[in-house]
Amino acid sequence: MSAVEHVTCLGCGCACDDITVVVERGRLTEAQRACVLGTAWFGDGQVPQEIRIRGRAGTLERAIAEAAKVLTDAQRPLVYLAGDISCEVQRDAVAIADRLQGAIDSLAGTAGAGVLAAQRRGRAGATLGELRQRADLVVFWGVDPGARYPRYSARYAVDAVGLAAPAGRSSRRVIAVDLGEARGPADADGRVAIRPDAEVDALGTMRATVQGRVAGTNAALAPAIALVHEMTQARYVALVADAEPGPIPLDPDRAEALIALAQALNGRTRCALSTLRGGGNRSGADAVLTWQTGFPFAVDFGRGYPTYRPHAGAAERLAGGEVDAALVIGAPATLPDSVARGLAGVATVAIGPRASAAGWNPVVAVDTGVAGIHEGGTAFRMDDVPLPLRPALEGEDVRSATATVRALRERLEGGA
Amino acid sequence: MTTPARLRIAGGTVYDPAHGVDGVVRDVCIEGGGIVAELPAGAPRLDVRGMVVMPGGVDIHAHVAGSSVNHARRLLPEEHAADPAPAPRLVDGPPPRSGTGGTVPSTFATGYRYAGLGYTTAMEAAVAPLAARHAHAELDDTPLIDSGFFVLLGNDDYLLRQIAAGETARARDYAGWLLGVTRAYAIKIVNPGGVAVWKSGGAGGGRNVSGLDDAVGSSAVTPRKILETLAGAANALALPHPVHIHCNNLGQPGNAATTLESMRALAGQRAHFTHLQFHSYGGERGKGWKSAAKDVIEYVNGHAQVSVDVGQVMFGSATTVTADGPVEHLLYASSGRKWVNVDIELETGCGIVPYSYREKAAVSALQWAVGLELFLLAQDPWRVVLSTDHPNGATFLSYPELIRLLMDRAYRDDRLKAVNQKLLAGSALLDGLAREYTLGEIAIVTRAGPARLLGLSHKGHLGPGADADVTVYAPDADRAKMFAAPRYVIKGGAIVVEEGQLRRAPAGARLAVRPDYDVAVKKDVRRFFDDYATVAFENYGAEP
Amino acid sequence: MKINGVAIEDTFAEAFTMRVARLLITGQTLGWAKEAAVKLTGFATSVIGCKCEAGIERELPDGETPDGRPGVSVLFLTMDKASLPEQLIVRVGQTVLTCPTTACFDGLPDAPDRLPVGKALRVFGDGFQASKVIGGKRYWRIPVMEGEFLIEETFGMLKGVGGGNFLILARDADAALAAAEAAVAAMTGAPGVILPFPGGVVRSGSKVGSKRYSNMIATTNDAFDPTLKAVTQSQLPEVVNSVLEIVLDGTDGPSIEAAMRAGIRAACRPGVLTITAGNYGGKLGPHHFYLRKILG
Amino acid sequence: MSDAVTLTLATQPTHTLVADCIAADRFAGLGATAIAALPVVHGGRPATLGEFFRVRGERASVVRIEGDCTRIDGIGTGMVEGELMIDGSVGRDLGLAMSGGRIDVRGNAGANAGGAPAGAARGMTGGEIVVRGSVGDEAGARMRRGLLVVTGDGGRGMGKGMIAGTVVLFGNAGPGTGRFLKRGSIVALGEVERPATFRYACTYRPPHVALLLRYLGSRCRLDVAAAQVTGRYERYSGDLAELGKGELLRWVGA
Repeated sequence: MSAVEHVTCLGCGCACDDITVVVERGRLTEAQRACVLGTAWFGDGQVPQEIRIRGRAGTLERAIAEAAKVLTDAQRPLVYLAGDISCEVQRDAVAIADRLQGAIDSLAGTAGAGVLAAQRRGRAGATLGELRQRADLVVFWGVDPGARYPRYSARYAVDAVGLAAPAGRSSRRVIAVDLGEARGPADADGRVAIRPDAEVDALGTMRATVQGRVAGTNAALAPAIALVHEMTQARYVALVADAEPGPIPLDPDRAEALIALAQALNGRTRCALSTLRGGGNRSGADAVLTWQTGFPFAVDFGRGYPTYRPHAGAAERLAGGEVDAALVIGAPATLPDSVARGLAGVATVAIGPRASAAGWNPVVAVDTGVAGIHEGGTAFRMDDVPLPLRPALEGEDVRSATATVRALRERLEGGA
Repeated sequence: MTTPARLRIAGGTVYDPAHGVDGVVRDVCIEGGGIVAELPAGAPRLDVRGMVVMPGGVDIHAHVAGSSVNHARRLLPEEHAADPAPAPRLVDGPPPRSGTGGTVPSTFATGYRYAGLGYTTAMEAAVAPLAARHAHAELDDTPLIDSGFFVLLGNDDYLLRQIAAGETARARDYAGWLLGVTRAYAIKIVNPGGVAVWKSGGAGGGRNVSGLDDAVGSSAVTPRKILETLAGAANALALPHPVHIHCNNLGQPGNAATTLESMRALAGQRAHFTHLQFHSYGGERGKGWKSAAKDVIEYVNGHAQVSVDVGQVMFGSATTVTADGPVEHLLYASSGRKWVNVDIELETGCGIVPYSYREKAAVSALQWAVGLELFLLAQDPWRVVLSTDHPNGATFLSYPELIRLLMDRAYRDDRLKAVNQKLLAGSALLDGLAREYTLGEIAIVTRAGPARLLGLSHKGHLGPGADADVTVYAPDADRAKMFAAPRYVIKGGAIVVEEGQLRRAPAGARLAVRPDYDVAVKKDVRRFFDDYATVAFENYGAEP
Repeated sequence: MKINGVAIEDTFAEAFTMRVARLLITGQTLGWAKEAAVKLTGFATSVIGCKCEAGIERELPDGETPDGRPGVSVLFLTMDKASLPEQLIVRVGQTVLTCPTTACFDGLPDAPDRLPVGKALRVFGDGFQASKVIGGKRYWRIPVMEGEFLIEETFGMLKGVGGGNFLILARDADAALAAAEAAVAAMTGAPGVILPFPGGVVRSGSKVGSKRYSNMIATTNDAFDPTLKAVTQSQLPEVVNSVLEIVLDGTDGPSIEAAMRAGIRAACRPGVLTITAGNYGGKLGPHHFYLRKILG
Repeated sequence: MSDAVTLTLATQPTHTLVADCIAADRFAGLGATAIAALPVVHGGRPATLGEFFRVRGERASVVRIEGDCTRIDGIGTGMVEGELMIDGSVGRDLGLAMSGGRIDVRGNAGANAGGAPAGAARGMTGGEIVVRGSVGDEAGARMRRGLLVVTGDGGRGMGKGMIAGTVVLFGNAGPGTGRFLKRGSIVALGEVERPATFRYACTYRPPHVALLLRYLGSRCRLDVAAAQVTGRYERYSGDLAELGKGELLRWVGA
């Protein structure tokens, strides 16, 4: 039995790095301090080790050769960065898309509306630890982090002791904004109900109020106005919203309205908008694509250089028949439905954890380990803080995604 | 041609100020990536007769990699779309990569474009320790330049606590530990104390500091104490580059007084004051700006331990990106442009606002003039480095144009006529500064000087033992043209630019320090981490 | 030369180059448009005392105005370039901006010289004004208590002609007035021309300077004053007992000529003895309108 | 030199065709061969305009396009002057960031007509776009100056974040119309649902609307009712979360 401490969990965007992983006889038996999502994400560390070429078992060498052929034969290849891969793998993947003059998109595109809004307005934000240090008022805007980001409150925004919050939870006031079904945390100190269809109007009215203008005279907006008065009285407001899509489609203006409100509040007090992002190192994909291409998602190398087509991400391209081969790197299980559905109709190469179990039929599937469990590297927390990965099962005869993707890259670069 | 292991760069007119060589026709010999005194007669030759030979350029202060730079990139898709950078055609080595430009180019494009200007070393000037790992990853993807970064200190809560407690030695050891664990090159201070105040929240006056003796939380902590502590630490740790200071009150009218006070506070110690142009204004808050360049540069001229880089403003698009969060909030409020603010836990801040400097705008014209005044009134070029604080004052691509302004008085006077004169009263530039930089002086302010100030003994000169980083220019009366397109650039012995074309893009080396310090400090820092940090002590920094 | 027995003197009217602008003022009714125009062009008979000369050129049917409402066209003249915008800004601001329902458009869109009239008046909006570009022209919307005042940002300026004239020498005052009224009626609505004096007629014809008062720019034209026939060097025949003058300003010479032709013809009525014209020997003004040539 | 350049769609693209090379002023200096050689991107692959269009005429800044261009994006991108007449429907990004000239579409237009590239502060900064049909989402978004006229319905977020300029919509507006608008006018002749941050000011007869609609009737030969020209409009000021200097003018009858 052995234990690895300070392990980073990619089960959600919180990327908690205080997990102690216990390994017994090559199996992961415990992930201490991990939440439900984290426990599920670590599992027992057992991953399949298959290589399948057109449905049959094959060697890695043949798989790489076949993958290279599928991709170079394609007219319109797509590279897709799924979850559970390190930034190092993502960097090689972008190089492959550049080489193929193909399109590339990633899981980070699921929060594309927020990215686009931030590209119009910027953002008023903070790393999670700064919320912990400073926030005296935390407003959960239609989200209870307990469900999708279980340790967010405990580690970052609410419970933890901070420099300006010496008593942790009791140093802060927590407000839950309920937007219909999308409710804030149950144990909030105050609740504000806003009709979901009036959400963006409420955000606008709040911002107008911050700027000293009277906007919505609608009585339904009164609670929102009262809330913003409270926000302007705080020393440091954390405004927390979920950037990932939920069951109800979000108003496309919501992200922009949230950003603009957070920015405006900084004229009167301090405010940081914390947008919750999912796990699997999707923030890393956003960061890597940005530094290598200048664009965070939905990039197209078709012209011989990166162009940005945020309205034509992987799902739209697949649905529009604009992809004839795809390279999916990462765990197929993390794919959004819209992408997974589209992949069924094109020749794909899947490299990543449980690639052989992909719900569609890849031409080539190479199983690899999971970043952070079987191999190291870097991953980004939802707030763009980079963290090292500490694989508890490294070297346990699990194929490395890093080496596999590098081999494919070298093959493509050498062969063209 | 492929790059031979040995090469004689033959017959050029050499400018190697570190060795007192000022325009002498001689050969430069390269072997195995370094400069050597001589080569056998039969060694391969590169005939550069009639051309100007200098060491590779060294950028002492630019924002090219890391989390704030990447926030800026993400913010500017419109610039990237407008400035595509197709992959260059390379002859060997790593395969070429495409990218995008604009004021904040993608990483590969950054490396290619620096080399295309004859620069072979660049320092990223502000990295939050928390994001050091990110900065290294980006620098790994930035070919052709040897690079390192300055790590941000001076608003970090651990340090402020040590200052409050009078623990100067522990503060020094902490700095030593942090430099090592983040694999940084030097200590950077941005708006000492001001960012911490900005982050502490609340309304009213508590949004920044305005003077060297303002209290930062505790009255024992002031910008002055922060400067003294960190300047002392850098010197005590024997760092190759002294503390690198972005003063309080950046961009404010009347800030020259603060700048001079900061310099005096550190009198007798080595210290580097960066983007001095942004800190050399007279006038008064609310009553307008004027130039105070003369006063500031006069002090620099008289104090040999002070070094500066200018942070010249050039007309056109820029992106302001800095750890100085409160300044960016002001700029956002006044410009109405998009704005990024990121408070970085326990350490520092980050603010970004895209900006344009316009000839017809009075403040832009003043900033342009102040920068030129600093250059032209500086008496010791070894301590006044050429920079634009890329991409804050302008992008590094404007260096050739800046060089022309320094070397060509007629051109400069002509440009001066076209700018808004409203705030230029009292500017020495308006009185007609006759000085024209020589090629030798340009070689100092773009290479030899910054290399010396950085303590990079193997950079910025062409003597034996130096890295074989050499730039060859075809002379042109239009100095902007000459410096924009070197004929040859040799990086670590590899010919990376041939006949003006980028041909190779080897990876650059990382420049980092690992100072000695009393490791006992780690225990205390760990305790602080356990109490407050969201990243485990063990996961902090950038060590593999 | 005689028309209807009226002698046409062989002389010429001498006129000056002035700067001219044309304003189209519309309103909910023609009445309101005219009301604004009358106030705008009030006290604008002569540059000697009014700094400008102005008048209503003609009424515009609905189809001819930019906004499709009834309106009038106004010509506005000054001696120099600088005073035209000055006069327009102060007068439009006080008379058109203030008048219910009106809007104000430029009537010389092709003139390259542009006067920033709306641009200057916009600040009455105290920051609430807004501009709008329609069909390549910029308009300012100035909020007023009634609603909005719409005015074009700039107005064209051309070189025009000021001081075209003719004199009606009649047997008695009644005949002179009747002839003048007939002349004005014939000239009203002539394109490119206005008659700046009251009812289009001026009785106080003037000469340059004074014989007695050094500070006077112009004094009575004693050579044509019937009551002074005995004490000055009169130019009036014995039978003439009253003289009236018609003064014309316009956008160009041909417009003035056409209007003079119509006016003089109409003035040649019983009781009128001679039509003549005022000049300064041809040395002061570049425009010379020879009566016989016009009528010939 | 011809009076006009005519592009006839000969090969219907099988994927989205990004043809941001089509701008009237760009053709003024090009011969027919050069026009045909202009780069386009077909489903992510570089191609040329001539692979899809037959080109007649050359060196003219009056351009006619014949055929159904629903799958063609980016027509009129960055246009500075000239006239572009499209005899059918077009895809997204029509007149993207154009600064002058006229675009007249006898059909529908996709999303972001007259809009801005991602991240850019400004959409169209001048010129006129007339769509004689409906438009997709965010038409006229971040417009800085100019005129966008739509005779059919507007999509979601029409005129979103406008900085100035004018949008005239004859049909019905989608949700979020005018949100984040700083200055400028949205003239809605059909139904419109206004954001709560637009506040009612008054009902009046705006003189500039009369002028504008008359202009559209005469210059663009649009069917404008007299009751619309001289009619009454409700004025809503907004977006009050932004500068609040803009307006939404809703026609309420004669």
